[in-house]
Amino acid sequence: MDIKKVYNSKSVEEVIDLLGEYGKKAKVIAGGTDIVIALNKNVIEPEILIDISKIEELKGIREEDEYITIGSTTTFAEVVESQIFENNLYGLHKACKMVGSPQIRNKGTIGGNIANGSPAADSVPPLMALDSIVTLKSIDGIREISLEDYYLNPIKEKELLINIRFKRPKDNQILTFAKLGLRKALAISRLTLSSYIEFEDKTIDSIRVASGALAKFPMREKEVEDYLLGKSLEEKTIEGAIEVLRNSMDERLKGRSTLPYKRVAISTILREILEEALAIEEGVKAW
Amino acid sequence: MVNINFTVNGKPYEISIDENMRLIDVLRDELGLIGTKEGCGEGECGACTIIMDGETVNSCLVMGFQADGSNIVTIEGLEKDGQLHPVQRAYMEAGAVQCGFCIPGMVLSTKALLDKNPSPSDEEIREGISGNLCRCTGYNKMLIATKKAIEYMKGE
Amino acid sequence: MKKRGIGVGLSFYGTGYGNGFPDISRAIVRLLPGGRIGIYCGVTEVGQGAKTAMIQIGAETLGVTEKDIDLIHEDTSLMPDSGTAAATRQTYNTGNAIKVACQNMREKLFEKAKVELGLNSTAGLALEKGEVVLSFFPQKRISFKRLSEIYKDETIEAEGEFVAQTTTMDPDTGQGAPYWPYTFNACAVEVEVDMNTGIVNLLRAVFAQDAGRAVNPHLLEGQMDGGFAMALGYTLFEDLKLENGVIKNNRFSKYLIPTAMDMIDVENIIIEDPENTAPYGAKGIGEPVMIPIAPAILNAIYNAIGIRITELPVTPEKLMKAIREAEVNN
Amino acid sequence: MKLNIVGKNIIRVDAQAKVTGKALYPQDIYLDNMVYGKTVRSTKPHAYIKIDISEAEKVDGVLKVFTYKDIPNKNAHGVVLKDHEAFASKKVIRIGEPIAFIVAETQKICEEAYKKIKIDYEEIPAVFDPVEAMKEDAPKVHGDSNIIYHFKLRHGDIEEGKRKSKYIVENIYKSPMVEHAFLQPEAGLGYLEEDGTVVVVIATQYPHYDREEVAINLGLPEEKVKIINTNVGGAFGGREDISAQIHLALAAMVLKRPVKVIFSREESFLAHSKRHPMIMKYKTGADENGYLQYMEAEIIGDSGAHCSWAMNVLRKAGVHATGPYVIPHVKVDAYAVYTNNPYTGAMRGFGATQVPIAHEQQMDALAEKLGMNPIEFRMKNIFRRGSMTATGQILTDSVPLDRCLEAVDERFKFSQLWKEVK
Repeated sequence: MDIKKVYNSKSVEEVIDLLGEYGKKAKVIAGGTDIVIALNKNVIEPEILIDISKIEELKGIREEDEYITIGSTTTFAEVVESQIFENNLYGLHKACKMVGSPQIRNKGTIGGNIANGSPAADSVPPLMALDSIVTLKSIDGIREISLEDYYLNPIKEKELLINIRFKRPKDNQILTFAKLGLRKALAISRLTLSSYIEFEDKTIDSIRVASGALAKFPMREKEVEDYLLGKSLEEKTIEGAIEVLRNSMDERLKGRSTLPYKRVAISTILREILEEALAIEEGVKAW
Repeated sequence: MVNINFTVNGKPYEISIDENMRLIDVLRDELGLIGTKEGCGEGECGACTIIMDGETVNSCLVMGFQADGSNIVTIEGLEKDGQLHPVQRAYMEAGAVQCGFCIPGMVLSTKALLDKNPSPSDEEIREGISGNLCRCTGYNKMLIATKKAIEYMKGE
Repeated sequence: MKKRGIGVGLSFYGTGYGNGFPDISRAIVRLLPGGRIGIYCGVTEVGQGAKTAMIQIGAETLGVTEKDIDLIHEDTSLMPDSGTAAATRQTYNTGNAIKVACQNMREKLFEKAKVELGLNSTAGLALEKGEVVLSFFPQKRISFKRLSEIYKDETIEAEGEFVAQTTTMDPDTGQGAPYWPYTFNACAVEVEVDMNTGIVNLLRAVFAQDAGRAVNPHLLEGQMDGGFAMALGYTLFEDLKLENGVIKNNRFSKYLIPTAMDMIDVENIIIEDPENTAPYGAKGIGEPVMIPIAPAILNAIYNAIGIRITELPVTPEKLMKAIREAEVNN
Repeated sequence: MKLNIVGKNIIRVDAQAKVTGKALYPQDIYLDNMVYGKTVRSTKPHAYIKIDISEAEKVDGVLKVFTYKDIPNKNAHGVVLKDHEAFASKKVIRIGEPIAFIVAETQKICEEAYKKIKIDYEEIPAVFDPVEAMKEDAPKVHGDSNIIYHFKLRHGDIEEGKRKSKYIVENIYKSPMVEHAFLQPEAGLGYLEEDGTVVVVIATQYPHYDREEVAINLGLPEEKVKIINTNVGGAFGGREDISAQIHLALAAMVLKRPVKVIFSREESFLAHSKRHPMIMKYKTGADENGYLQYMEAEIIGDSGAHCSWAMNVLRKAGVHATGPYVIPHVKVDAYAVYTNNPYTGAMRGFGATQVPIAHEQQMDALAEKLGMNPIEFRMKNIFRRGSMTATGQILTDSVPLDRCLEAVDERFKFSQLWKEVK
């Protein structure tokens, strides 16, 4: 670590000015749960460190018009404690609840989970299934990008991740999440799936499925979506969806040592998200 | 060097620290609060757990300068008027202490849990201390200690 | 689909260095100012509770409470060598040395008391709550504190040594008495195996440990829980991955040990059967408490799914591979 | 016997210091005028080395970089065989082996100097598989054979045992290399007392052993070396071998200033021993009445690059290979083998934690062949008072294994559940 200057920033403007001035010499820190490890092991060696965790406008969860907006420094714990993420948005609550440990959830942020670009970021698949939009800001202006496309065009050195927003779902639109970890707590995900389903009775009227740890980045599982769209959610459909996802994984993860296990284990979590969605649709409380 | 103002165990501090210090380094090397332990340096073991603005955090994952303006409780801040905190007392009495290296962090996680949830289920207790690794005790005496602490806190 | 099974595991464990190697523990007991008792002994507290257990043995022998004893065990220039805190040998070996030292100390105290109380003999003297008392005429008594004041210019101390008895084994046949004493235990568990993810969940465990005599039941149960948790990690997670001599998982985010959520309640049963050569019958249990757990889990997995896993740890990958292979073979 | 203190749940005497955060571990101790150390370790498993410390020593704030050349007396330690060098001199034999010890005014300067240490590695063939290592043409880690120790147990007559066995089960079992993962990473301090006594403050399992090794390596009489054992943050066998003791004593003696070292978790993984991985080939036979008749086992333990407790561990594995059962005919061969892997040594159970993976599964496999409940089968064969072990030892005293098993059966309702499932 060889940091020359640090800033406890109080405003977005100050941060983007600093980022504009120092570029790649500067790094932004919020929860610190990933970046301090990288700093301490000299994986990254910035000269300037800018704390954004005290900037009011980056904090918190807001409901405005038809959107729900999550400030980038909102912690996992804040999502877990928010009543917004009950009922049909339970999937995001569940994902955040399964992050690391209480200490990590108290500090780690949604923005950090996205900006770090980890393939196993727990909160990303549900946000992606919600078709979220990421807002980034720099001295050159504002950039909005869908989370799905974000990984192809991620945060640039002068940019600050401001927030992420998605359309508030209707009662028949349900978000679910499932994770397979290596142990019961402090577990990095080895497989995650999230689905957003609009039901018409048991029929899937629209659907988005996103996965984590199945590729270089979290991604949409379009083949599964195409298969499930318009079908009635029953055992046969679930079996079919599992096959579709397995075929897609076989292509993608060909030759990987992890494939034989993941292609088997995926059935459990795909089944879990679909069955849970149906249960919530039918009024069973999942929380 | 950077100046920070913060409160630790009820006492205000205004100190000048190296920009490269993590909060754990500030607490141990600058303030001499050696009850906060470093076991892994990556937020996995929880030995460096402190309570920062009411929430447990791994002090190895917070930069020192970020603590500016915060209110911190370390293990040294739990005793009140020479009396052990009920969680400390319960840990002793239940036999939940062995090598002791995880204990400051574990006690603080337990306290923070009970502050938020005064009557947790077994599962919630396990979850509450799931960010604190212990290699000696198998955790079960910590569950017993936590239940004992709940009783003591009810009596207070 | 999830399948359940039950399994049992047993073990025996020979304590001490063994194989005829001189296994010696030493202790010195000294009367300190104020009548306190100092025990000087190179017994290491690694978390297992040796410090407390040793003080309990000393206090028992000298008729005082644990609060009257100072154990000096940190500085090599102040304490005799009591061997390593390993081989499950401290309770038995060093416990014996402390007991012997305290018994010798008792004789020393009796001699001094005889003089101070004007008695003709030490016969009938006993130790009681920090005093030397003539048991059949208790008005004749003198406290350790008083003795320490009278003899403040003289060191009243006694030594104790214990040498464990084992024999060297024959190099060609292995015949001999390599360890003494042995400790025994048994464990039964119930597991649930997820046939789709390969995840093994422990549902229930009953664990009985022979201790000879439990010096401190809480400490003993703590060892049993801790041994169980370590064995749980050994059975299901822990594997140092090597590639050409490089450890690939050299930190806690990669080398996983059980968290509180991975551990379950264990019904611990302490079996007491005092061992004649042991201090108050107490045998060591530090290592054995982890031994029967892994085999119990492995046998329970077999009982659940009909497949014998011969290689630890039983990771989900390994289990799924075994399940697939069994399906192919059938 | 009426007991007053033994048998009571008195509160641990060290508990209060630990719950209040006052208990000191070596990393918690700060001394005036203290400097810091950092160990330079091998990054190759098997190589001849040339060390150049000149650039590192020029870094402002570096007091000295110690290497094998600075060891005053014997550059060798080890709990059984003296096959560890305090600093590798000509050849490194594992990754993580200490090569140098940098001492500087601050930890940061140590890191700077660390980058300037030049080690020229001339790699030579290495061996990582203990079975390969046993072959004559394998690369040798020390001397001319990698087999450190062969424990032989011969009891009764194996052929007769086989003849009497109606049921025989056979399998190969493997156990992994395991890390102790105690919570407190190694740390320590060295300093000099006024009379020249070298003091090492460390968390160790055996302070008197540490004293002996420091005295031998430094060429001092034992009374001029003092080990202060602080609170120990877990050990489980991982603090039996020397870690930083010799380096700290040497630096304190030469520099005459207190020196402190703290290992990171990653360094801790590199520094101490591990549990021996074992390959266990087992054959076990029982007669038609369910009595064990014979057992044959071959056990190979990977000792890595140093012996540490290898002999004792493989001996213990061999003695405990039968499990707690009376078996009249037994043959065991246990081997400890050097490789260029991380070294293995003591860890909770010490060889006796590995063999039950085998013998207990063998027991269940035999019980199944016999159509017996695993507890019923065990009850026929377990050690009881007066039983003879495979080493010919008579268990004369406390042998309450039957009580352990009965207690478990009763509480768990094992036999009852077993019957219900059948």
